[in-house]
Amino acid sequence: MEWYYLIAIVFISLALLLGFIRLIKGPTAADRVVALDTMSIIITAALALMALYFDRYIYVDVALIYGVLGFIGVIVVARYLERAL
Amino acid sequence: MKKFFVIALLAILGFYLTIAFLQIPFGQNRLGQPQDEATVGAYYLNNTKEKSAVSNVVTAIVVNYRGFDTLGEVTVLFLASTGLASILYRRKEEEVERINKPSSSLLQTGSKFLFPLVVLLGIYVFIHGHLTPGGGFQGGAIIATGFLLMLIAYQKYHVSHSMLTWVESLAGVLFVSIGLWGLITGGTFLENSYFPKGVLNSLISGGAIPIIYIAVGFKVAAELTGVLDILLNTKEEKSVPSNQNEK
Amino acid sequence: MDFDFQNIVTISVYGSAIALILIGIYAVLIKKHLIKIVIGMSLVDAGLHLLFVAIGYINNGTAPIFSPGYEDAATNMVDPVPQALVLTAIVIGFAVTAVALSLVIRLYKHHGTVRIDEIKSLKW
Amino acid sequence: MMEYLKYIGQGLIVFGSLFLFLGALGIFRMPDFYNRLQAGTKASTLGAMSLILGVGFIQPEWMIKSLIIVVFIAVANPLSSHALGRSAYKNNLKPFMKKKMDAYEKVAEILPKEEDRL
Amino acid sequence: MNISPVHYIALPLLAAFLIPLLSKLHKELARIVPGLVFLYFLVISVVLMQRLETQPMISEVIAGWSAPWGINLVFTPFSGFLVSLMSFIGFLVWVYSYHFKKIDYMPAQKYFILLMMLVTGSIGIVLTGDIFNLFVFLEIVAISAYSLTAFYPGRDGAEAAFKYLLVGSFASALILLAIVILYTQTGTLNMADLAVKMHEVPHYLKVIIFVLFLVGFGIEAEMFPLNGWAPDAYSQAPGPIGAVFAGIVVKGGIYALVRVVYTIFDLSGVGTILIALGLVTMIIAELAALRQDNLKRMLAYSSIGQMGVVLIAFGIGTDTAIFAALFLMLNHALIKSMLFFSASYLLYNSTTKTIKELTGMAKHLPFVSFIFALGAFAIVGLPPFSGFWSKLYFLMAAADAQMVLLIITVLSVSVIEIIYYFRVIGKIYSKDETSELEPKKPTINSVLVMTVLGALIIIIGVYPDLVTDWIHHASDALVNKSNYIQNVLTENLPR
Amino acid sequence: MNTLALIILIFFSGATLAYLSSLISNKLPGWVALLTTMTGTVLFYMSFQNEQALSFSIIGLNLEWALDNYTILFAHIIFGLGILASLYSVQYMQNKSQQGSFYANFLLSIGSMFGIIISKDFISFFIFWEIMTWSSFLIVVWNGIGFRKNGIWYMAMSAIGAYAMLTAIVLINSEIGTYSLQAFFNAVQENAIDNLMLVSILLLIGFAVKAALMPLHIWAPRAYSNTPASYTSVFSGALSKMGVFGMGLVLIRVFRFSGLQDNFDYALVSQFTSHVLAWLGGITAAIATLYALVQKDAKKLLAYSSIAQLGYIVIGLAIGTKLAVMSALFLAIMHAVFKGALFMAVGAVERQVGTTDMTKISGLIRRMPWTFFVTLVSIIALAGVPPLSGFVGKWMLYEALITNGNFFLVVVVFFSSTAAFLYSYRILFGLFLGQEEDDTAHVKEAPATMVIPMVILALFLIVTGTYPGIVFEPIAHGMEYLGFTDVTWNMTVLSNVWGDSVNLQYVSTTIGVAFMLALIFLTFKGRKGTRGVSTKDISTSGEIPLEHENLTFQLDFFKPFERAAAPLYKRSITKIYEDVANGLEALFDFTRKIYTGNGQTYAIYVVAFLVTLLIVVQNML
Amino acid sequence: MSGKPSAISQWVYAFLLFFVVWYAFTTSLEWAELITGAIVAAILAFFTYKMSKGGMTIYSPLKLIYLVQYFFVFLFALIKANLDVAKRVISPSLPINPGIVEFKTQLTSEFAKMVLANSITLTPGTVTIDVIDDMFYVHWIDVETEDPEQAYMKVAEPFEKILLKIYG
Ligand code: NA
Ligand code: NA
Repeated sequence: MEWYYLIAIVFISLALLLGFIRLIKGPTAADRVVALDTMSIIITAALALMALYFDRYIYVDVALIYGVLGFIGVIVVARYLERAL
Repeated sequence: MKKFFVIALLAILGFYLTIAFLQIPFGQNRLGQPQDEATVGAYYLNNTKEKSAVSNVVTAIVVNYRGFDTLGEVTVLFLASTGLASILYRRKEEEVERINKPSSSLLQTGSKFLFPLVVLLGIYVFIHGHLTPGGGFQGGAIIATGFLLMLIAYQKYHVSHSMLTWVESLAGVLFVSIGLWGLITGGTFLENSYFPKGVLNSLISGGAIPIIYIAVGFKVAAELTGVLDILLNTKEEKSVPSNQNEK
Repeated sequence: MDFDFQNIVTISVYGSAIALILIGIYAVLIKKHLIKIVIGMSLVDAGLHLLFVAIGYINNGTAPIFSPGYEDAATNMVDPVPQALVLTAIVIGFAVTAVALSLVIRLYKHHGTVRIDEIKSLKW
Repeated sequence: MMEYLKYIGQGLIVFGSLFLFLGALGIFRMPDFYNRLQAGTKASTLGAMSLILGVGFIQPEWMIKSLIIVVFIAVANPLSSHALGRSAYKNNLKPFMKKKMDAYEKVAEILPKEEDRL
Repeated sequence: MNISPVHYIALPLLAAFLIPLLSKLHKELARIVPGLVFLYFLVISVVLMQRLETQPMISEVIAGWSAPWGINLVFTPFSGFLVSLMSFIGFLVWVYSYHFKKIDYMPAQKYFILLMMLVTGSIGIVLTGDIFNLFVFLEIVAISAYSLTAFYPGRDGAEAAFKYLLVGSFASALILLAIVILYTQTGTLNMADLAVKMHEVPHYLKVIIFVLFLVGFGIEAEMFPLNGWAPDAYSQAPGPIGAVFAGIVVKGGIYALVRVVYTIFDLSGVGTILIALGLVTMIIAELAALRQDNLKRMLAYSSIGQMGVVLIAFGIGTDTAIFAALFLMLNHALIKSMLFFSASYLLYNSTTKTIKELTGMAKHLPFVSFIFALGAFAIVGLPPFSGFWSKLYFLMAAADAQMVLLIITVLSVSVIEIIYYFRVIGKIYSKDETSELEPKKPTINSVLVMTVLGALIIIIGVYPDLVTDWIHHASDALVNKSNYIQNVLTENLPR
Repeated sequence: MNTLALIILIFFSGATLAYLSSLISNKLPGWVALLTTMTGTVLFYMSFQNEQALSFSIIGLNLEWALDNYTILFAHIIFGLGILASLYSVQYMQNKSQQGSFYANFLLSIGSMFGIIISKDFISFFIFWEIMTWSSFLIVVWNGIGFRKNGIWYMAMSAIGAYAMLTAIVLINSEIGTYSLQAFFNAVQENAIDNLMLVSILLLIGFAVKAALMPLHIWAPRAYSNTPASYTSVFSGALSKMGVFGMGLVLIRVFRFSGLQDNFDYALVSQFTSHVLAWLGGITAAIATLYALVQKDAKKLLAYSSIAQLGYIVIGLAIGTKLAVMSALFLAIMHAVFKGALFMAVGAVERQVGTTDMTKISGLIRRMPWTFFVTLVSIIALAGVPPLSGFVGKWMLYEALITNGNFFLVVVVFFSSTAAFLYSYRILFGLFLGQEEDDTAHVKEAPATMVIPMVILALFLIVTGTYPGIVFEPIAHGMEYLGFTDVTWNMTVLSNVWGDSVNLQYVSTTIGVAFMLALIFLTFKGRKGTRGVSTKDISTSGEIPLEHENLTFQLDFFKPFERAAAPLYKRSITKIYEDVANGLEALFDFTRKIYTGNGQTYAIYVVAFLVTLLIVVQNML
Repeated sequence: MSGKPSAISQWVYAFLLFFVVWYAFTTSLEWAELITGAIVAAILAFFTYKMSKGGMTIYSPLKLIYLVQYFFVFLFALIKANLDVAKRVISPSLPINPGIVEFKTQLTSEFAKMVLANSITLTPGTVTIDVIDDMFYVHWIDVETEDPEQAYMKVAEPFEKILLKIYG
C-alpha cells in the first residue's frame, strides 16, 4: 500500500469517526443531518479513492451515484425538518 | 419494565445471531474454491462470460438466472404503487390543495439545473447495467430521486400520472412479453437465447438482458416517482387538532 | 492475514449488521412514533442487506464485473448471488416502507395522532 | 509527464483527505449548528473535490468522470448547506451569537414548536 | 405454446401491467380481465392436473437454467392440489365481487389488480422451487394484502393494515435472515438442492435456521402468538378479501411451513413442536372467538383455530394425518370463504358489524342466512357436510398415534366452536319484531357463488370420494421427499 | 334398490321436498311429510321380515346397514310415533309460518333415527346420530324464541356427548382397524381391545346425554318444552330412546356378554360402571320427579317426567339381568306411547287454548273430552297403576331390582313412582278438572286428525295393559340379539321368581269396573250442589284481590311439598351448569385480552416467541 | 438579458449539455455509445428544454473568458476560506463572532443568484441561509460589519461583478 493511501485512509477514518460522534450526539436533528451530509461527502470521496486503490474504473460510478443520492437525501431531510414534505 | 424485557429479548437474540455468524468467517471461501462450483455463485462466475456475454455477473443473475425474481420484484413495486394509490385514494371532489411551503429560490434553481442531469445519470446507469455496477433498479431509483428533488423543491411540481401509467405498463408488458417470447418459441419463460449475444464489454452485448434492464429502469423510475408523488401530495392536506398529539 | 485480525473483521462486520438489526427491532418495539417505527423497520432491513453483502465477500475479492482488464478475474471475484438477492431485497423493502408510510399518513389523518399506543380501536 | 501528474494527484489526495478530516473536526468541535455547517461544508467540499481530482490525475483516463463529480459537488454541496441552514433556522434553531446580529429573523417564517418530529 | 405452470404467474402479471392501460380503453375491462385470468387459472389447473396422471410431477425451468442454477416451478400433486384450490376460490371471489365499487372505477381497478396479485402471489409461493423466489412471492402477497386490508377508507382499515405490516415485516426479515445463513452453508437456494445439502449444515445452525423459518412462515400461517394481525385484517378487509385470506393466503403460509419442514429440513422432533404450537394456536383462537361481538373477528379467530388443527395434523405427520391436513385445508377454504361471503351480506346494513345487530336477519335475507348456517354446520364438522370427513380423518390420525388427550382437547374446543357458531345462527334466526330495514339483497353473481360453494359442501359431504383421490395423491407427493428432489434436480435441459 | 337405503332416501329426499314445497305453499309440507312418513313406514312393514343388508364403501371406509331384531324393536317406536305425529302435525301446525323447515327437519330426524338403528358400523351410526341431533336442534329452535337458553344448551350437551362417542369410535378403529360394530363386538369377545373401559364409558356418555341421564340432562326440559308439541312426542318418545338403544348395546353386549367377564379387573370396573349408571338412573328418576312436581307449565312438567321415566329405563339396562332388561325395554316402549300421547294432548290444549300454563287453564274436561280421555289413560299408564301397561313395566322392574338385591333402588323407584302419581294428578287436574275458566268457554275439541293419533295411542295403552305380550314378543327377539337366551314371556300373565303370577286380564277387568262405577258416582255427585265461580274469585273469603294477582290455587298446588324439598330446588343443577358455563366463558374471555390491539405488543410477541423457540428448540431437536 | 431565447436555442443548449455529460459518464467513443447518447440527450432535451432559461446565449467567447476568470477568483476564495476554517477549527480557543447579515444583490438571473449564493457559501466564513427576491441572508462566522452595503462589499462583490458580466 502506497503512503498516500495510508495517510488518506487514516484521515478519512478519523473524519468519519468524528462525523459519527456528532451524528450520535446531536443535539438537534439539524446537527445530525449536517453530520450526515458531511459524512456522505467523505464517503463519496472515499469511494473514488477506493476505485483508484482497486484500480477499477467502474467503482467511480459508484462514487458519482452515491454523491447524487447523498445530496438529494440531505435536501429531503432538510425539507422534512422544515415541515414542507 | 417493557423496555427491560425487550432489551433482554434482544440481548438473547443478539447472542444467538452472533454465535451463528461467528462460525461464518467474513471474507473466506467456505464452500470450496470457485472452480469447484460448490455454490451457484461460483457457477455463475465461471459461465456467465461465455454463455451470456454479460460483463456484470450480478446483472446476469438479476435479469437472467434469477430473472423470475426480478419480475416478481418489479411486481412488488407495481403493487406498492397500486396499493398506495388505493390506500390514499380520494375521489376527485375531495381533492385538496397542498399546503404551500415553498422552498427557497436557490433550491428551486439548483434543482432545475440538476434534475435533467440526474435523470441523464439514471438513464446512463440502466443502459449500462450489464457493463457497470448499475442496472435497471439503480437507474430507475436515480431518476425517481431526480423527480423527488423536483417534488420537494417545487411543491406544485406536476407529475403526469397518465404518463407514469403508460411508462410502467408498457415497460412491464415488455418485460413479460420478452419472457413469453421464449416460451412461445419453444424455449422456457424468460429464456435469453434468441438475441445475438454481442461482444463482451460493449454496449450491445448480453442478448435481451440490456433490453429487459432498460424496461426495468423505466418501470422502476415511473413507479417510484408515482409512489413519491402520491406520498408527498397526500400528506399535508388536512389539519388535525394538534392537542390530540399530547395526552 | 492472521487469524486474529480475521476474527476482528468478522465481528465488526457482522456485529455492526446485527447491531443495526437489533437497534431496528428495538425501535419497532419501543418507540411510539409511527415514523420512528417505520425507520426501525428500515434499519432492520439495512442490517439484513449488510449481512447479505457481507456473506458474499471473499478476501481481496473484486466486483463480479468482467470490465476491461478484469475479463479473467472470475476466481478472484466476490459471490455475485448475495448482491443480486440484496438488490431484490432492497426494492422490496422500499415497497413495504412506502406502503407503511402511506398507512401512517392515513392513520394520522383519521386518528390525529402518530402514537401507536393511541391507535388501538381494534382489539380482543 | 505521467510521473508529474501522479505526484500532483498524490498531493491532491493527501491535501483532500486532510481537509475532509478538518471538516469533520469542525463538525465535531464547533459550538452550534450554524458554525458546524460552516466548517462541514467548506472543508469537506474542498477536501472531496481535491481528493477526487487527485484520483483523476493519477488515472488520467478517469479525469473526465472525476471532473463531473467535482462539478457536481461544487454545485450540490453549497445548496444542501443552504437548505439545511434555512430549515434549521425556520425550525426555531437560533444561531449562537456573542452579540445579537440577526438580519434574517424579521423575514424568516419561524415554525411553531412541534414535539416528536424525530 | 404448451400450457405450463409458469402461465399461472406470467399471465396475471401481463394482465396486471396491462389493466391500467386497458381500462383507459373501457372501464369495464378492469373487472373483466382479472376474471379471464382466473378462468384461465382453472383451465391450467385442469390441464396440468390431468398431465400429472402420466408423469409424477412437472418441473418447469425458468430462463433456460435448470435447477439449481435457475429458478424452477414445481407442479406436484401436492402443489397442484393447493394451486387448483386457490384458483377455484380465486375465481369464485372474482365472481362474487364483480359488482364491487360499481360506481367508482378507479378503486375498483386497484381492487381487482390487488386481488389478482394476492392470488397469484399465493400460487407462486406454492409453485416455486426456490426459497428466495418464495420470499419474493410472499412479499407480493404481503403488499397486496396490506393494501387490500386498508382498502376501505374508514379509519380502522389503516390500523389493521399497519399492524399486519408491522408483524409481516418481521416475517420477511426473519425469512431473509434464514436465507442468508442457509446460503452461507449450502451455496444454493433451490429447495431440492438445499434438501440434498442439508446434512452438511452444522446442527445448531440448522436449528437456528429452522426456527427463523418457523417463525417467519408461522406469521403468515397465523400461528400463535404470531397472529395478532389476523383478526384485525380479516375484519377490516372487504368481505371477499376475508375469504381470500382464509381460503388462499393462509394456505400459502402453511404450504411454505410444510415445505420447509418436510422437504428442506431433516430434523427429527419437529412434529412435536408443530403439534404443540398448533394446539396452543387452536385453543387460544377458539377461546378468543367464543365471546367475540364482531362477526368477522369471530370468523377470523375461527380460521386461526382451524389452522391450528391443520398444524397439529402436519405435526402428527402420518399418511392419514397429512391426508387429514390437506382435507382440512380444502374444507376450510371452501367453507370459510362461504362464511365470509354470507357474513358480508349479513353485515351489510349493520353499523358496528357486531353479532347482536344480526337479530332476525333470516327474515330479511333468508338465502344468505341459510348459507351462513350451512357454513357453520359444515365448519364445526357436523355430518353430512364436508367438514365432517376431514375432522374424522384428523381424529383417526390422532387415534392411530395414540394421542387420546389430543383428541379430547380438540373435541372440547370443537364444542366451544359449536357454541359460538350456533349463537350467531340463533341471532340470525331469532324472532325480531321491531326491525323494518330494507336490507341489501345479494346480487345474482354472489348468490351463484354461494350456491356453488354450498352445493360443493353438501356434495363432498355426501360423496367425499369426489375429492379423496386428489388429496391422496397430494399427500403422497408431499411425503415422498426423494421423489421431489430427484425430479427437480434431474430436469436438465439440453444446452 | 335396497329397501333400507330406499327408506333412508325417501325420508331425506322427502325432507328436501318438504322444504322446497314450502316455497310454493305453506300448507304443502305437512302433507308431504305425512306422505313421506307413510311411504317409509309402509315400506318398512312390508319388508322388515326379509333379510335386509347393505354394505358399501365411502372414502375408504366400509359402511354396513342391516336390520336385526333389536333394531326392529326400536323401529316400531320410531315409525309408530312418526306416523302418528306427522298425522297430528298437519292440523297442529296449520297456521304457523316456516313450516318448510319444520317438516324438513322432522323428516330428517325420523330418517336419521332409522339410520342410527340400522347402522352396523360406527361411522354411519355417528353420521345419522349427528343428523338426528342437528335436525332435532333445528326444531327445538324453530320458533326463534329463547334460542340462547334452549338451543345452545341442547346443542352443546349433544356435542359433548357426540364427541365422547366420536373419541370412542376413533379409538376403537385405531385398535381393530375397522368401524364395524360386529367386529367391535367380536373384538370384545376376544378381549382384543386394550382400553375397552375408556371406550365404553365414552360411548355411554354419548348415549346418556341423549337419554337425558343426570347430570347430563339439563338440556332436556328446556328443549322439550320449547319444541312444537307435534314433535315433542317424537322427541321424548323416540329420539331419547336412541340413547337407550345405544346404552343397551354397550351395557349388555359389551359389559354383560364380553369375553372378559372372567377377568377380575374388567368385571369389577364394568360392574362398578353399571352400578354407577343404575344409581344415576335412580337419582335421575327421583330428582326429575321432584322437579316435575313444581312445574306450572304442562309441557315442562312432561319434560321432567320424561327424564324421570328414562331414569327407570336406565336402571333396568344397568342392572342388566334378563328381567331388568326386559322391563327396561318394555318401559321404553310404553314411555314412547304414553308420553307421545301426553305431549299430543298437551299440544292439543296449547293449540286450542293458546297456553299450557296450568295456572291459567282450568276445567277443560267439557270442552275437550277426547283430549281428557287420552290424558287420563296416559297418566294412569305413566303412574304405573294397574290396569294399564305402565304397571306391567314397573312390576317387572321392582321384581328385577329385588331379585338382584338392589333394595335401596327399589325404595328410590317406589318413591318416585308415588311422586309421579302426584304430578300426573296435577296435570289432569290442572288442565281438565276443576272450575272452568270464563276465557276458555269458547274452546273446542281439537280437530280429528289430531285426536285420532292420540286416541290410537291411548287404545294401545289399554290393550297392552291386558295383553303386554304384544310388546313382549318383539322385545324378546331384540333381547336375543343382545345376547340373552331363552327369553320367555306370556301374553297376559305376569309371573315372578317366587312362582306367583298375576293374571292381567283379571286385574284389568276388576279395576276397570271399579273405575267406571266411581266415575259414574263422582259425576252424579259433582253435578249436585256446586256453584260455578271464577277460579280467581276469592271475594268469598273476604279479600279483594288486586287485578294482576294470579290467585288460582294451582299456583301453590304442592306448596307444602315444595317447602319440604326447598333446599333441593335451590341447588338447581341447571344453575350450577350455568354458573360453571358463565365462569368458564369469563375465564376464556380472558384469553383474548392477549390481543391488546397495540401492534407493538404483537411485534413483541413475535420476538419473544422467536427467542423462546431459539432457547427451547435448540435443546429439543 | 436579451429577451426570451427561442425554443430551438434552448433545446440545442440542453442537448449539447446532456451529450457532453453523457460522454463524461461513458468516456467511450464507441459508436453505439455515442449514438445512444445522442438519442438519449435529444429525447431528454425535448422534455426538459424549457428549464434552461438562457439557451445558447451563454456560449459567447467573451462570457467564456469571464467564466474562466470567475473560476480562478472562486478557486482562490475557496482555498482561502478553507485555510480560514482550518485555522478556526484547529485553534483551541475557537475565535468566532457569528451572526447573520443581509445585503441586496443586483443580479436578476435566478441561476446567477444561485451561483453567487453557492460561491458565498464556499468562501470565507459565510453560508447563505436564504435568498428572498434580491435580498441575501448570510451566516457569517466572524461578523465584521452589520451594514448591508459593507457586508455586500465584503462578501459578494468580487463574485457579483463577474457574474453581472456573464448574466447581464
Ligand atoms: Na446490475
Ligand atoms: Na286449572
